[in-house]
Amino acid sequence: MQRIGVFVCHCGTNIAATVDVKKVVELVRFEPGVVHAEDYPYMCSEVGQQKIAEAIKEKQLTGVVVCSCSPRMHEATFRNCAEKAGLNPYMVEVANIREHCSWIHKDMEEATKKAVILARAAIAKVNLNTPLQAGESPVVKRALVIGGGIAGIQTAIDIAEAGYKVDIVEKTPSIGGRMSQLDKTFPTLDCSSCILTPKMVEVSTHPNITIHTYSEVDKVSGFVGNFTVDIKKKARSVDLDKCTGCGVCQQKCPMKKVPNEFNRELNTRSAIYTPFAQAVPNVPVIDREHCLMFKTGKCGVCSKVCQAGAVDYEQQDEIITEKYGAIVVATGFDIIKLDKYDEYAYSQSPDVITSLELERIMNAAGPTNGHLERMSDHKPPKNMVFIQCVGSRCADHRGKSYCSKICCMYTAKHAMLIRDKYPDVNVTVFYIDVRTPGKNFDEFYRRAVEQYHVNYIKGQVGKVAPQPDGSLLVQGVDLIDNKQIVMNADMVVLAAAIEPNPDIRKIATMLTASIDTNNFLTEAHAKLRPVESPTAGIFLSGVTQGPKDIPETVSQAGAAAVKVIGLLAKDKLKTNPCTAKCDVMMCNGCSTCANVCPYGAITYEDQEVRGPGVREVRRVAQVNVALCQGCGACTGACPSGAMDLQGFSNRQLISEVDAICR
Amino acid sequence: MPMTENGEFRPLIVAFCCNWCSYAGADLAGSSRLSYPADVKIIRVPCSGRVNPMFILRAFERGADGVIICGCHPGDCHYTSGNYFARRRMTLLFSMLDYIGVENGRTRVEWVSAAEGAKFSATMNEFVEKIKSLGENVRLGDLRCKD
Amino acid sequence: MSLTMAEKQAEQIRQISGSDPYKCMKCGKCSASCPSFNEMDIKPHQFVSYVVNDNIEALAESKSLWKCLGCFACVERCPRDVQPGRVVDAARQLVERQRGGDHLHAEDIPALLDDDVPQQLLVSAFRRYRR
Amino acid sequence: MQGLIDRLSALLSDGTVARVLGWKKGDMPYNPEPHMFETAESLKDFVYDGFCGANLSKMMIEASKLEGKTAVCLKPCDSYSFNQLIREHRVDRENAYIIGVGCRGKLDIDKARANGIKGIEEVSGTELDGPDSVSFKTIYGDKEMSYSDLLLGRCHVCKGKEHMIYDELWGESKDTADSERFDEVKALEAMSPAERFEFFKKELSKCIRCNACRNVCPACSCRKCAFDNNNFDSQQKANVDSFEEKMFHIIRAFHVAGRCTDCGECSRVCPEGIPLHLFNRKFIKDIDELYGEFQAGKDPEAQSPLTDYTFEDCEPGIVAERSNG
Repeated sequence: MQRIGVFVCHCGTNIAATVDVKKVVELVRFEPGVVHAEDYPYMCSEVGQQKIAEAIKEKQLTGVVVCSCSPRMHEATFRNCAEKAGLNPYMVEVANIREHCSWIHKDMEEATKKAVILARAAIAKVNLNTPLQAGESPVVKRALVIGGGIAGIQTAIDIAEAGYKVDIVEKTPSIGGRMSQLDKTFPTLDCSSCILTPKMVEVSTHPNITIHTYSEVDKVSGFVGNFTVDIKKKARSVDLDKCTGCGVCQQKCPMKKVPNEFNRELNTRSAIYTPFAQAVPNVPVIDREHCLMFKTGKCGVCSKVCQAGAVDYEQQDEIITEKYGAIVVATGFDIIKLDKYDEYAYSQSPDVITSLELERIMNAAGPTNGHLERMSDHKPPKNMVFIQCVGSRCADHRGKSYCSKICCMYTAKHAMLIRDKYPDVNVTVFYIDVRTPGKNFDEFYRRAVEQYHVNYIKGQVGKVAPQPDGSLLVQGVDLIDNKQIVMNADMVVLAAAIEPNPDIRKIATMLTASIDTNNFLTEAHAKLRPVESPTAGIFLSGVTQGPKDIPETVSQAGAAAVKVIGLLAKDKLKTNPCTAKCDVMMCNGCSTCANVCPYGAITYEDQEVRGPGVREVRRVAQVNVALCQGCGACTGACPSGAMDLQGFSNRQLISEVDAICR
Repeated sequence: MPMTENGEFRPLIVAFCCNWCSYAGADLAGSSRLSYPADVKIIRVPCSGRVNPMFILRAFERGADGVIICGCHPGDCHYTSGNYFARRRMTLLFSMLDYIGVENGRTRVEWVSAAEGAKFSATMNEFVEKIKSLGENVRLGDLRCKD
Repeated sequence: MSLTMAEKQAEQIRQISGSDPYKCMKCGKCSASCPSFNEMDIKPHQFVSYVVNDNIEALAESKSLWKCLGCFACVERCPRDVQPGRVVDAARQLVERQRGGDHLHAEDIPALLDDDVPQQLLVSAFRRYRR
Repeated sequence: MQGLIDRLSALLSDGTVARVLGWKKGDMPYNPEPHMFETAESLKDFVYDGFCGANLSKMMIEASKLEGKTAVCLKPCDSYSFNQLIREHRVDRENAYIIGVGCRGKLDIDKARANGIKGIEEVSGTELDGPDSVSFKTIYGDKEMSYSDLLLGRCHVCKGKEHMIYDELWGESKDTADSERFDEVKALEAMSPAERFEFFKKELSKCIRCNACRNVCPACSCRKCAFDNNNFDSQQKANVDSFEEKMFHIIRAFHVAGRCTDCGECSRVCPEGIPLHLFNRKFIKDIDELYGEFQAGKDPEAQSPLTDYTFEDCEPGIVAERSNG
């Protein structure tokens, strides 16, 4: 028989206001195995934990039930406390009488009754708990960063600086990400590439960092501290070591009509290309889909002009396998497709553009060499209209429910830059709200209005109609004046919503990292663990977790790096002892469990089995506890009940059912 | 039949919630103060795939009026595939219970993510209403000649 | 708890339209899209707050009810799925029902046609209420 | 039958096999029983006739642990069970020499009794190549009944005359199916929930928990049954009102779901005549309808539907939809 102590927390008034904690204490005293019960205002406090520790020692407790907040919150706290007092930490169970009781019920009698039942279930479980020992698994001292944008770059640099090896996997031919496409950055208006390029160089020359560009993560197995990752290095068709980056191949390539992704397809590029001048590595790739050599077998110009002999049409995709202790996801974002927003005529007029296209137009290396001009006739615009929240804050099927967060600020930036450089251009911004929380952000927006006289109109645009003369008729509303506005514009700029990189679903599935309905990766805790995935060993950096601007991304990237460093600094990790366990006396060796194990943790071996009246060699299941993650799928599949899960055993769960249904 | 003073039927409902999504969803319902009836009692399991059909039958046999299993959405299982196996197991089990004449509204599977506190609460409110409309569960309790 | 007349009417509007006015974020896209904006005394984006504030009386008396073309531009474009066009439509139905008839025979319609009623509204109504 | 005995003797004599698993004459002409024959002489008691319904595959679990090969006589439907046991690593294919014996359907003595044939002393005409009618010599005189009217319920939904696995074949088989496999299940599904409940309550109330169904079932071959271990607190036989009493057949059916070949042995051996196959066949019907046709034991490589999944699988809510809609 266990000797169980029950500790009921008031959580200030969070629990005590709805649950009669004294009554809970009185009633649980009579439960089987309970030898001690007490309440305290804050069990998780130093004093509260002290009380638990004292009771363990004085009453020789063999089990502890804490009736408090969710075990997801403080189970670890109480288990540590028990361990320090000499009790096996897995002899502690938490009855959740806050989130699952006091916070959702109003009637005190009812809530108290339920709290007692929840406590009873936990007591019934503890009666069947057995001490469990956590195993150990080694930590591979190397991290993988998926995505080579500013988030991935910053995380990689920070980890590398702490002395650990880092690999970056980047899908495109160069690192740099979205930030490399931007012209200026708010709120300081410094040039994006001027601040990004040094970081790209640092990351490419750092002795601890290996960059795999034009590469994708293909397969992930393993667990925290010990992931095995297959990286697919797509055939670049240019030898990274031989190429000098002279650029002659790109000049001579006869196929120059390929839409230029880097310039948001506003102009074209050659089939052999580097995405932009400062690309890292500064080695081109051949776009095999468009290359004449690959399409027709006739060309070979780039190979002929290459002095270094770096062009290699025979190159094949290559899979490399590496081991990592931690993985950081920094896959960033794209902007949404605007095909569902026909009222803005985006697909009808080249002069209706997205803000990211405007970034390229205003950039000196962009399709217009930095001159503000209409893409239709290359004439400078006179009247420009900016439309905010295109696809953001939408409750309908067309857009995203969230605020994209960066649009208000970059629109103020665009408006300001245009009014500064082209003072005769009228700039009108239609907005729903202007959201500027952030250091120097509101001041920045006010400058656009006060200093640059940007015309901000509270209201939306209903329709943009291209006119026969090439202008754009904009029909909007001014909600302050309660007037409909119909005006002519030469260019319309849409602040399209941002969305996580479309590849993220596939990557999250490989990593078994949870993802929300908007495809952002879920944090382990929205407030307290914002850079960790609930899946151990997976960390989040940048917009992959939620919309953010550059300074936020960089700080989060650093935070993710710190978490990774904290993990890699350990030589060994304690493994979850709540693993599956096979009772060889009952096991049929039927392999059903192995068929449902997602981790390949179950193998079979012939083993001599001894028991009452039994001594024979049997084919029985073996669980590799280093691989087993404790999901319990095998237990449900096992026909005989030989497979059980430690910490959540059949008997424990049945006893909880019984306690609740009593 | 369990009743409150005013003669209202109070069902006994057991909810199995996976630790990673649905239990967290229930926590979020709590921290968002989205109420649902106290009739629902939650048992934490690591994964919906851990729920053995025995547990459900046991609950019914011990007097539960409804049993609901909540797990991560398909595609989001923390353990990759546990909820897929649970989905098949529960579909077949529920179909069998329906076949032997147990009202099919007494069992339910719902996918609730950690972010869906509102859905958790709404689901539980709905389920309790459903069970109340079905009344006390007599069929599974005396499947074999209790009387 | 008994509802006042105004609350009852507002609830009726919500039911007929299937629209949840609380979802409105006051962006004004409905008014920006409306081809009859200038003819209206109560503007499309204001309809919603009239329902929120249970001020159906004013809505029923407004000119706007009979100026809305039923073109559904606001319904299509509303980012919050509030669909002001349906609210107007519901208000119109409410007024019509109070006048007695809620059902017309096709042959009676020509005689009832008012020159002020926009043609498109009729076509739109037929489109929606056939069957 | 003599040809089969001769062949089995030869296999024993030339050392191909160390023993023969077959049927032995019983104390009545209609109850032959499974038997392990160790010598050629003992085969004089070997019998193979219309009453040899017993599925011998499950006995191969123990037999395949013995030294040397065991010859086993399997009817076409038994061969599915054997295949399924191979898939579950319960039998050793190498230790078995499978004689695929022909079958023209097996007989149910209760059908004769129900037809007023009692006090049976002798039965003739039940051998594989026998006539279309069966003759009974009873203490009340001679009686006759057609072979097909005597068939076991399961033979009316015969899976076919092909053996799924064998080393050699003996005798001609016949597909005896003359009704749809799921007709009985469909008839139940068409009833109201209350009617279904009454039906099953009446049937299950007959159960005396003799464990005959479990002992005969080739899928129910666990070394230790879940009902005999205390992990589920389901083992207290003394308690009439206990968990297992009520849930036994449902849980048993669930445990064999996706593995049951629908051999029908459970219903054949039930002393109370409970139509236990109706549980298994319901699972098979659901699996076929929801996850694609699957016949356990047909292909030893095929993944069981319960250890498999697709992203697009139907939701459990489909049960209510089908039932209410």
